[in-house]
Amino acid sequence: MSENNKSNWWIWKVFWILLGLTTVEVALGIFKVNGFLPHALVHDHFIGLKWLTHIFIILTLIKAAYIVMTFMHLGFEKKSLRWTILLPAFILIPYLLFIVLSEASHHFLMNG
Amino acid sequence: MSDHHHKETFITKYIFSQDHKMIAKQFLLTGIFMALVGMLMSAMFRVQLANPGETSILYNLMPSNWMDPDTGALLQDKYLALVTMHGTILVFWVLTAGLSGTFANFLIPLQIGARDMASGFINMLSYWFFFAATVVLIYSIYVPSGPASAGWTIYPPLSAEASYIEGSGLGMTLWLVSITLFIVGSLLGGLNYIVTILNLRTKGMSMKRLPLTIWALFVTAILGVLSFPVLLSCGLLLVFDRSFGTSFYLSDLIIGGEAAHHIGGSPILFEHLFWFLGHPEVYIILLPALGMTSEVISVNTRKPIFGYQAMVLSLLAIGFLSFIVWGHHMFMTGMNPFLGSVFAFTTLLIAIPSAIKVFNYLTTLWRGNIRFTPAMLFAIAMVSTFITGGLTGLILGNAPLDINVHDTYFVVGHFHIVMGLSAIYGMLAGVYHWFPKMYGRMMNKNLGYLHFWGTFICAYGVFFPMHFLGLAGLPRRYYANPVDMGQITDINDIITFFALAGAVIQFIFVFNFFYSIFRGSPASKNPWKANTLEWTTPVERIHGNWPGDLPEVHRWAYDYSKPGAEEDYIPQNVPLKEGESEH
Amino acid sequence: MEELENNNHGEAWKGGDRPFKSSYGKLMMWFFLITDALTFSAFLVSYGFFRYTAVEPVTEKSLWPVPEEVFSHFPFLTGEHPLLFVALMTFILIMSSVTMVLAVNYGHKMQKKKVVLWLSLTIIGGATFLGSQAWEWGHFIHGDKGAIQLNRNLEVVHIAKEDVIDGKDTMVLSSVYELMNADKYGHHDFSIDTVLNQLRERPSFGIRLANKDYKSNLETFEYFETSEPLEIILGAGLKKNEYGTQDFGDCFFFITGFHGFHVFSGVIILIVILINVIKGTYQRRGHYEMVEKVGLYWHFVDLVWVFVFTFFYLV
Amino acid sequence: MIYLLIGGLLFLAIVTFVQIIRVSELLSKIRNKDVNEVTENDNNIQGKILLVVGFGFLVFVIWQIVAWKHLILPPASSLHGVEIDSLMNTTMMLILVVFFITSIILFFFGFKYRGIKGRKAFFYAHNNKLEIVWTIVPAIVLSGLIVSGLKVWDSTMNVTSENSQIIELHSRQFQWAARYAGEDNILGKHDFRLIDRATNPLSLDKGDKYTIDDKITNEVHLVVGKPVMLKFRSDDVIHSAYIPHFRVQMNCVPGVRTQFGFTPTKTTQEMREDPQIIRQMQELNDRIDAMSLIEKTVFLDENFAKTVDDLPLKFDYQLLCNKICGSAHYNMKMKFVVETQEEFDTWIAQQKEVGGLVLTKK
Repeated sequence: MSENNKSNWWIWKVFWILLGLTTVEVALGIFKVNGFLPHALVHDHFIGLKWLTHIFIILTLIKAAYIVMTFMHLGFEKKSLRWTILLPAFILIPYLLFIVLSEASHHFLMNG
Repeated sequence: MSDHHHKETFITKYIFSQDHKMIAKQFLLTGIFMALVGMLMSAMFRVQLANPGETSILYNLMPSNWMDPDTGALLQDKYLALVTMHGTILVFWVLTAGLSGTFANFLIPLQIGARDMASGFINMLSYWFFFAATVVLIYSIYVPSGPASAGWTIYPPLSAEASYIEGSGLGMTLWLVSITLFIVGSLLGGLNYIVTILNLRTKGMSMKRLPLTIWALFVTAILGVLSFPVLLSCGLLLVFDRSFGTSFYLSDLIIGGEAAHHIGGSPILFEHLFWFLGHPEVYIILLPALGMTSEVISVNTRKPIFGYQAMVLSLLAIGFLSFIVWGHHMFMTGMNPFLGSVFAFTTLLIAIPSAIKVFNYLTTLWRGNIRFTPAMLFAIAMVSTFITGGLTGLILGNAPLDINVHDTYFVVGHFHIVMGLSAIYGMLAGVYHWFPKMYGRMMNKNLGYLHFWGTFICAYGVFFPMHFLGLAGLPRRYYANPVDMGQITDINDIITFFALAGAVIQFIFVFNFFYSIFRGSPASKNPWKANTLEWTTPVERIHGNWPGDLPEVHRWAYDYSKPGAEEDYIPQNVPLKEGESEH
Repeated sequence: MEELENNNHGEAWKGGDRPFKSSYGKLMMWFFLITDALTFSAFLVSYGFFRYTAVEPVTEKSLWPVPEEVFSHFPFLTGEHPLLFVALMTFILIMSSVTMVLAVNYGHKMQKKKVVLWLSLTIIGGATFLGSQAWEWGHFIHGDKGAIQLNRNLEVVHIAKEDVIDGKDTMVLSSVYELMNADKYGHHDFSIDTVLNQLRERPSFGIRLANKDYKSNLETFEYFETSEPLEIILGAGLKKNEYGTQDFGDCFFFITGFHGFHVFSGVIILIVILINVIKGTYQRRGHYEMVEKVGLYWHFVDLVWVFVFTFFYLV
Repeated sequence: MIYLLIGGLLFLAIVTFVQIIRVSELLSKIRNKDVNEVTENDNNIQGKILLVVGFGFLVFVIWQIVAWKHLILPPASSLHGVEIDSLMNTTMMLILVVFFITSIILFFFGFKYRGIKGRKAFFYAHNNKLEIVWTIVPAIVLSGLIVSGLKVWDSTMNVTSENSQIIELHSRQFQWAARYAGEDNILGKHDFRLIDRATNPLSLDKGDKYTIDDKITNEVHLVVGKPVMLKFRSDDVIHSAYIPHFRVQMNCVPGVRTQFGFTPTKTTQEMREDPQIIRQMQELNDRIDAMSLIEKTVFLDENFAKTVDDLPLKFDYQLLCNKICGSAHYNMKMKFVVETQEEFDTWIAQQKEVGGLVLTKK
């Protein structure tokens, strides 16, 4: 049993990391509502998004990376497999997002 | 383990078969059937365009409520239904499923040296999803309000609201159901193709020795797997808009004189999601044809394909670029002009790998010893249409030039030549070339020649003049020509004449095909003297492909007329001689 | 067929190289997950599109509802607890992902009993998540603030009231129920006229526009001059919702619904696998790869939730 | 009955066909040869046919260009259209040159290297220099096209509405309407919820002060040489405003505003004197002349809302719908007239202002 626990320690480590990140996110969200956060973080924009949004996105990507790399074992697979899986997602999804959001901003301009 | 002759019943052998060869034939037969349906539809609307408002014996093939009860002429919205169904059937059913479904299934295990697909069961499921989709689509033609009529691109709001056009009622719902089944089927198929090519290659069959057909089918499968899911999302959102009153794509609509509740959606979003699939789809259609053409040209010129590596790289480049150019279908939708520039730039880049492919084909022909089988003729015709149609793409892909030819007959001419004809020629070349392997018999050669020359002449007669219609400013999907363009009537008559002649000539092929299945002269094991592995299998087609051990691969697939060899071909499973270099 | 498939793994495998050193089943699952990722990303991208276009033209203020106000309830607790419940749901899903990893891990070690234990816990986690989602949907559909729909561009405005915070007179968000002195858990059907009359009689109440600007009672009726009130919306449906723009409700139902559908099918598949594990199918087969494959799917569902959580609830 | 006859004939034809093929296959079996094997003779014949048909196709292409050149659109009648035309002509020349060279090579190689028994093909697998050349040359040519294309695109699409006359084109199944912005040159607001087909078909905002002087018309008159900004709107499905002679096209999307700005350069009268237009109209009028009087009357009435007195027909700019929009898609069009400032002033003065027409404040 103790041996098993030892070999599972990384799972629990990742669990605590994910939990910690989520807690930070939720805390930031609650602080935002209650107005505890610095004004600049909530109201100032950077490349079309608020600074706080950027923080949320970065935290989310870290969480996603932990899930994919450790829970889904992708970090332990061959390098070629890892990139085969990740590259399409890394290229296509941001590209689609970029196109559609540029289009959205144009809509907004035209309708204004 | 060499014995793969299970007791097979009729049902497990011919209907719910898990043998990739049988599934391929099922795809092929369904594809040919749908091709005939699509072709008859085009014959009908060509007749309408030549004699607008008059009746024709052809219309009797359709339900009687498609015709005006007094004059017997085709009704206007049913003309649009014909156009829509023709597009849907040809793009998805014939050129996606019929072409890559057939040849991916048939060739992948045979050419890489595998006993079957990675999962025969999933492969079987993929066909039966496709079959169900076919049934639903055909059924939708016969519902009283008619099938989907909003064009094969089903842009909302026209496709969302039955009061805008009759076909957007039940017919459109069935279309969406059908396409969903179709997507599930092709995803299952695509996943299978990819893992089979990755994991099941026989010993020695490295990626660098893969025949170009397999490379093309591999890239095709990847394109399908990455782009079809977005069409699924796109379609699901449309289903919700149509049936549950959401506003993903709809806004500011007036229905029956009253303001509707929709607000906030945008048809432009639909167009982006749709063309995210739609453009890769063009290459899903074209790439297998390019791959098979490479194979057929190499075999019949008795020469290695010129620039194997460049051919593979250009396939990959086309595959990648196809994902980032979709906006060129949308230059005139009022999209952000900045994005127009982005898409014009990426679109024209595609011309580079395409040019490489054309020049490599031409160099392959140079100093060859060409054997004109019907397959070879179709392959040459494919190169010809790829040139003719591809070049006009330089006009359509360049945003400012698109302003005046967008949605005109110029586009119709362009895409019918570059993706319609090229892909059909590739498919026919494939059928003529691999028929002996599929059925153990030869197709009749002289009928093949007859079919080829008829098709080649008529097809150019149909689609080349369309460019002039477009340059004269005639929009596509018009029920009749605008009368103040009376001068173009002659061109339209010529097109219709060639279209009908071409349609009749296709029956030579159908006849030849079915006749040869049962009565054709028996084929030898390797009738074309080709190198690839499928020609090392016995003429009797067994489940498991090779009796005994799988062949081992020692060389690439293109050792034709290699200096120092006795024969002008060396199959892939022949070991290298001492001191022989690999290429 | 079984025989052929086994041949591809076993004896007849002639050493063609497997570039990814991974079985075909696992690869297939991975590629399937890519397709599913693209399906979801198409939804989330559309969601981004709606959110980006829901902006007031001149002032550039967002017309999108504030998620912290919408998702602010916790079962059996009164008052506002923004994000707490969805945080709990996230916790449940992450927890079930952990139990899944453990099940896979013990599968590698061929410890059947442990696999059964952790798989069962995963199923319980998944089912709990589904239950929570059902509660949340119920709450979302019922709503708790109510709103007035206006004619112009179908703008949705909320009731606000005057309040004193830190000694300053400001306006805060209120609800139709508070204005009407009604119980927010009951079923109501306010007509637009009664609400407007009540609003006239209680001058401390005003409205908050979709762009989050407050209007005092006087300003409110000025605003209604140009933009006529149409009806009272209580709760949410696909055609309209009390939170704001129509697409907010549509996206919520569609995206969380589609995710919930994935969780649901995941739970079903897990149950099937659990039965097989108990029957000893995989023990006999000599490997628990099936558990691993389903595990991949389950983690993917968790992964999607991480993004839905961020973009729908936090941002 | 007729179907039975056709069916019977078809059946007979197939049976005959099958028998002929059977006989030819049996004959070759007797001669101990496979009829379906491709012989040297076949190669020879097919290679020659390829050359003839291939070059025949090229001749057909040239014939089409010569015979149908006058049918295509005359040179553009707008400022930006001239730029588009010149880029179009350059691209077209380039395309035709490449098309002829590669097609000739293709058909000629097919013919030249038709198979001969015993000849061995030239083993030629790759040549990196050659491949690099035909990667780089197209890349250079294309970058030229892209750069000039983007330049024209930018100048065409990024037109601001300053100094332009603003006209709204309103589309619904299956008709167009135009709204002139009036003297203030600002369009009044609209909201689709204000629709009332009888009194307010364009769902205009009655309260907006800019609305009152707007003018709704069913044809569009433009002043030659004066920039115009078209703003598009749709009530139901996506339509597309296509005015080929101006090289103008833009979709009308419900819920989204789109626009296209341009400057017309030739009046309708000038176009009617253009030799190419005269020839096109001549052909059209010849066609009408060939009809009987009754046919003529019906034809003119249905298609142009005109009578025999209006013959011969004269050229007019047309706005066509270019996005599939329903059953009468092909009939959805509107007349454009380009004229001098004086002519325009007289015309616009005759049009009624919206304020006096339908809009009475509620």
